[in-house]
Amino acid sequence: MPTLNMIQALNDALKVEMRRDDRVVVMGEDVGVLGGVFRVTVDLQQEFGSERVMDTPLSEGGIIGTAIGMALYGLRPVPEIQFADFIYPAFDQIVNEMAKYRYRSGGQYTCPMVIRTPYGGGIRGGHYHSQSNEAYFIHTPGLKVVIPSNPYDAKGLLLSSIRDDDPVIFMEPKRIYRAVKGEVPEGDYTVPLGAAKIVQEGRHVTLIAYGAMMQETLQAAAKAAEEGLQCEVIDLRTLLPLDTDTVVQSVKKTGRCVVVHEAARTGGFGAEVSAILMEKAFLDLEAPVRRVTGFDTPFPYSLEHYYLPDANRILSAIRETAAF
Amino acid sequence: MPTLNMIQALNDALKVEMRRDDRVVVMGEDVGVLGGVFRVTVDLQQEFGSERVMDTPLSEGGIIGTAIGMALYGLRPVPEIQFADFIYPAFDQIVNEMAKYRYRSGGQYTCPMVIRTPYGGGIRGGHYHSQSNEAYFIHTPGLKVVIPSNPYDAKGLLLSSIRDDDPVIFMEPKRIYRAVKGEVPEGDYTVPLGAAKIVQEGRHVTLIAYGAMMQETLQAAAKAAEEGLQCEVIDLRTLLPLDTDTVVQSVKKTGRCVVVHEAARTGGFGAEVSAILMEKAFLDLEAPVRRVTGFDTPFPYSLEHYYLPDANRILSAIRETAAF
Amino acid sequence: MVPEVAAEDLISVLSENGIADKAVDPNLSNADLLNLYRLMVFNRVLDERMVKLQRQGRIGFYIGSVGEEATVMGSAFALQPQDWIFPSYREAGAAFLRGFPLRAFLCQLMGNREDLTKGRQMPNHFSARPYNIVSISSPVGTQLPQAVGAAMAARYRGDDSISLAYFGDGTSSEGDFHVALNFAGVYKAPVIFVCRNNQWAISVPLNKQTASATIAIKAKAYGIDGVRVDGNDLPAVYQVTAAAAAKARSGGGATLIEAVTYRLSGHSTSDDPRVYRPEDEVAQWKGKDPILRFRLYLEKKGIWTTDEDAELFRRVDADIVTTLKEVEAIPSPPAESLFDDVYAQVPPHLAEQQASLWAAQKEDH
Amino acid sequence: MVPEVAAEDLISVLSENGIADKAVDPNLSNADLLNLYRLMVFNRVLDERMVKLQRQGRIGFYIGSVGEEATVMGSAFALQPQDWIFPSYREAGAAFLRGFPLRAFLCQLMGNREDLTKGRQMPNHFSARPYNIVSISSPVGTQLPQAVGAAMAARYRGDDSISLAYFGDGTSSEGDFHVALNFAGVYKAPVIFVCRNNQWAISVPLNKQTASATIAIKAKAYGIDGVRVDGNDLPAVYQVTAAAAAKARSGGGATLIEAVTYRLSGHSTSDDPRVYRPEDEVAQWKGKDPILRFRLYLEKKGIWTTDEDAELFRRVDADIVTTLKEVEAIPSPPAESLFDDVYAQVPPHLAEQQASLWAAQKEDH
Ligand SMILES: Cc1ncc(C[n+]2csc(CCOP(=O)(O)OP(=O)(O)O)c2C)c(N)n1
Ligand SMILES: Cc1ncc(C[n+]2csc(CCOP(=O)(O)OP(=O)(O)O)c2C)c(N)n1
Ligand SMILES: [Mg+2]
Ligand SMILES: [Mg+2]
Repeated sequence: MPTLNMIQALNDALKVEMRRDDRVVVMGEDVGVLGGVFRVTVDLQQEFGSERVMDTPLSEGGIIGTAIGMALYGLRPVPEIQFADFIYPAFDQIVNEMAKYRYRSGGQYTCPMVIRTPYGGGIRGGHYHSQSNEAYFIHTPGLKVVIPSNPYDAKGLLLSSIRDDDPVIFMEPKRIYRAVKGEVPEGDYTVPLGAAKIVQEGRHVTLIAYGAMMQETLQAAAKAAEEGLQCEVIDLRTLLPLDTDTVVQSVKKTGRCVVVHEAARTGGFGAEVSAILMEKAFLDLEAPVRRVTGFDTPFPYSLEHYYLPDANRILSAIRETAAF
Repeated sequence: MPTLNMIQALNDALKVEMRRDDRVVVMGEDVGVLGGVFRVTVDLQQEFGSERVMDTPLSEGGIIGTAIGMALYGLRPVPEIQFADFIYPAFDQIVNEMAKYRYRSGGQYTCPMVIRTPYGGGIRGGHYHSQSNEAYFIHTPGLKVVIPSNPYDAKGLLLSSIRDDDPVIFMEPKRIYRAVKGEVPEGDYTVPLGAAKIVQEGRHVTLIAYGAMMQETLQAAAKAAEEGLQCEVIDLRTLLPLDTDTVVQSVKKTGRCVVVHEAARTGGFGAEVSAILMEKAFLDLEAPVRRVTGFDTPFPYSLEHYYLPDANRILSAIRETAAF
Repeated sequence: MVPEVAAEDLISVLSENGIADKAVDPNLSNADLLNLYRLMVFNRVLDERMVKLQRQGRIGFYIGSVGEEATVMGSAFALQPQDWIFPSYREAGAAFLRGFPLRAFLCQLMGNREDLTKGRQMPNHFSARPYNIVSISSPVGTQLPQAVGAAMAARYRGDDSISLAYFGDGTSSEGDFHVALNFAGVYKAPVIFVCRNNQWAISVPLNKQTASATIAIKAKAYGIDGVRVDGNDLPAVYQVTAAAAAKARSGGGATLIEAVTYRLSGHSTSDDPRVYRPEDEVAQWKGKDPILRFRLYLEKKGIWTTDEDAELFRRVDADIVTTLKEVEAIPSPPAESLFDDVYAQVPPHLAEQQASLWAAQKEDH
Repeated sequence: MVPEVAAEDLISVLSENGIADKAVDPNLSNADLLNLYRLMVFNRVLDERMVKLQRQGRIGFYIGSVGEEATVMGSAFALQPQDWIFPSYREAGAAFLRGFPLRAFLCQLMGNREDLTKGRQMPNHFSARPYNIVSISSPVGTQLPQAVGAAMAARYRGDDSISLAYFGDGTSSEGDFHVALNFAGVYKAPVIFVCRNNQWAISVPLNKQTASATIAIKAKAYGIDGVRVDGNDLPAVYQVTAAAAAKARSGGGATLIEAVTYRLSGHSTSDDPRVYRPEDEVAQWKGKDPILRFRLYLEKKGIWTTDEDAELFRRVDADIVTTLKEVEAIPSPPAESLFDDVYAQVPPHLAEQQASLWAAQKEDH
């Protein structure tokens, strides 16, 4: 099995699916001739031509608006938004249109499409090349939200997302685009949407994370193990719909939970996880669910290492939770 | 003291502040000659002229984008977005620009402005005239989010918001625009931002709500009282920054809490309240914090009475919480 | 081909009293002409009846197209059934022209159990897949880039199908208008944009909406053709749309059509236009009523009489009233349907919410 | 007044070898000409030095304006100091022209403790209130409606101040471009939009960006003046901007200026343009280098020599290197500053987060 990084795995997924299904088209700023500013779509235009791999004008609203039209008509567009920070000019098309087409038309029209977008910090990108805005999409009924943390899942989840009959926001942790490598099967396979993965079993504290934060979380778990604290680590993979069962079962077992994300704390996805555990595991909780998150500031530049949760901050939370 | 409805109180606030401060300008679709589709800005153009009360082209991005420029320059714009459902074309200007100007410029430039917008259901408006999208703004550092529930607060909070040096999203519960009336002092007074109000004291269950849901919540509290359950009812008034102290103190006293909002459940503001109580009142909680919210569907039309939390659903939650 | 536009040019066929300029009359068949006339009358009577219905509290809201019927019918008639229509909210006429049943329309107004859209949206926001009429949404302009995408998809699929999107003059101010026309230009998409320039966006007149000389001239910013037509002149609207459709079908790309017309009634049942616009302006435009003009044209052709006309109005209204009675008996959608169609399958968290609603209802009853 | 544009017209003063068309030369004083030349050279040398610095890993990122200096300097020079500039990200030159110190610029690149913006944004996203240069953000086009609003505010205040906003050719595709120009037209705002049409938006060439004949022609969609100028010709850019500024100041409204130029280097230090554009295109534009052309003009005027030129390049580079050494010693902003300026006052939840960061740091050390 070849060893690929995330970019290669994603590129591979696009090739596999475009060969299999001629309804799949790719579009976005710089995705064609250049192959994307992160090279995720490299070589696609050569293989599939410029009618299936489209360099678009500089307009996120136009990209998503036209992709919706294509999806309505029966294609399976996979538009790229160059950075998640730049998705907002398309926000209306995403939350009012794409997310609601099936519902509002009584199921007559559907929008099967996947918006791929790199998100997150750690690359010294400042406010506008670092945002983690998944919470906006999680609060939007009709959307699915998927965030892989490694090349294997990246390919398998992207294939599932493209084949899904509902619109998916597929967020790629750019910080580990190249840093994380792993074995990735050639050809076709899928990782199901809506299923979290227990990455590591443990009995003292449940750690819940996704995307680039899996790296920090696993590091923290390793450090905690040195202190005798065995953490159960869950990679959510799909945030919406959430695999509530896996999360709740684990916390019922451990009685303790730390949830980690880069996004700002207030109204972030950690709040939802905490609220769900409140509702579904109250009597099993031996300590309050803790959130380790970005701060409630815009994403900074020089101080991003303070802003971003790291293994130390997660470890502190594990200790406090365990000691509660 | 005159008895006014919410519309009259808001209109009065705008007049008071425009007379006091010539930096205040009002702008939006149909706000001038017509006085707004809900008549909140009625008579303003006659008194203050069309350079201060501007009918704008049909573009939310243009309204907020130009208002930001005015705020940067030193004015205090109060743009109206006709329905909160239509705010998304301005989403980029709101979350990437307005919210971050102070931070990103190191405090050199600021954006003191108030976006007024009617929100919420109960008027048979369907998907696009009923949304409660406060959670998007609450997850956006740099914004303040204010939602009044009665004419007195509406006027006092709007005056505070316009005088505040930070950008405010001021959401008006259109369902009770005319239905709720109350005594409103003439002239100038303010209700402070960041301060919740205990509307009713009680010792069994804390009820937390805001905006139009205060009506349903108070009804539920009255019914609960008939059953011997004394609810403490908190009107948040400002959602961001949240008056955490008042909320936590109350729940520490009652040990039980129900939080109510119209917005969809997943990732809604109720999750944040629940997570905060998890963190700050864990040992005092005698029952899990319950959320009574809109469902995770787009806002419906014919079935909106099922979608919207009502006194009965709140009452059920109170009973379950009390009986836990 | 679509003629080029100067800012002032206004293409027309019929004079205000219904005399056709023979040189440019598209010479539709008598059957087509009568059919189109009946459709316009039907639409007009329906709109007037529905406004009354709303005043009686029998429906919650209504938004019609009084005065703009020629723009809608003339343009929709120039399409083929396989062409996709992306309406704004005043183009029920285009759906009726394609056979969308009155009953289905009324069920949508009621939001009842038979409504194709399952009572999910407010009145007039219908959706009719069998007729290639895409779902309507309230946020203005969102349909424009979508229409471009559908047109591109049809071309990619090799289908002989083009898209047509409707929008209002006010909507030309939205960013979506810009990005749609720009994409259409770059990709030479087989799409037609029909602006119903009815002079007003609720209370805002065109000269406060844009300082451009016309709407049609905005096409120049996108390298596509723009054309300005008398929107109250059905043959003229038909003609320019047919030309735009032929061009789109043969790979010639997009066209922006500005149909100059007037919204004779209030913006919707929520609106009282007397607050913001002068009565004499309205009176002037009443003189240009597209239905009146078309009737005079038919009469001059000798294919229509005043007696037939009176009878038509009477019958149409009677039909509407009858169908109305039928649909008013149909119950609301079932509560459980609230959770359908959010996704292809109901996910666990929604199933749970559905169950909780059941439980609550049982408690209530 | 600002001349009307046909799609093809390109206003120019200097030929490619620096010969001025006497009839239209704005005849700037020798002192101004030399000052502008020095600024352009400074900007060029700075850009080249900073790219090297990035390659050495001493700064994280850089985005410069090589090839576009005449567009930036010529336009900024036509303004008054009280006029507000809304930059995109390639107009550091406009700031230098107004006196923004090199040291402040470098501190921003480093994101250090002395940076006026407190190390909050990535390199080149500076902000300089003392010079009426508004904070830069990455999302393209957002500055355009803001510039319109500031211009309207200045007029409302009765100030003799206008706004100028810069943007790229690619940015003309965003909705914000459309809404900004439309508002400017409707309100006759005293604003100037300067499009640096450098032919590329990262890897996307202009003909894939829009099908319109020119950028300038887009002005017609908004009822404002559009003008197309050789962006590598400083006197020409100055002249059209000065005319637009005079018009704006006297109540004549907005102007869209398309400055035709070329991005001679990569999009930024993250980009390798060889992947997507032909070398000979670049070579051709190198021959039109705005600095070279301006130098030939100065030489022909007899106010500049090749010796002076060599000395200038040498001195400018030495200055940069010296200042660089100074600023590289300045430490990062203090961790606690992370929580400042989110709001005017730090609210309780942020104070709490700040305290938790303290606690964590104490634990660490
Ligand atoms: C994005 C958005 N903003 C605001 C509204 C509220 N609104 C509904 S119709 C309308 C005016 C539309 O005018 P125009 O485009 O000219 O269409 P017309 O109603 O005249 O046919 C407005 C402002 C909306 N529906 N969508
Ligand atoms: C809203 C938004 N989308 C995408 C980007 C990513 N991006 C940065 S610069 C750029 C190209 C800009 O081209 P142009 O407007 O021509 O300006 P130039 O860089 O050529 O000066 C893109 C796509 C962005 N910064 N903002
Ligand atoms: Mg209109
Ligand atoms: Mg460019």
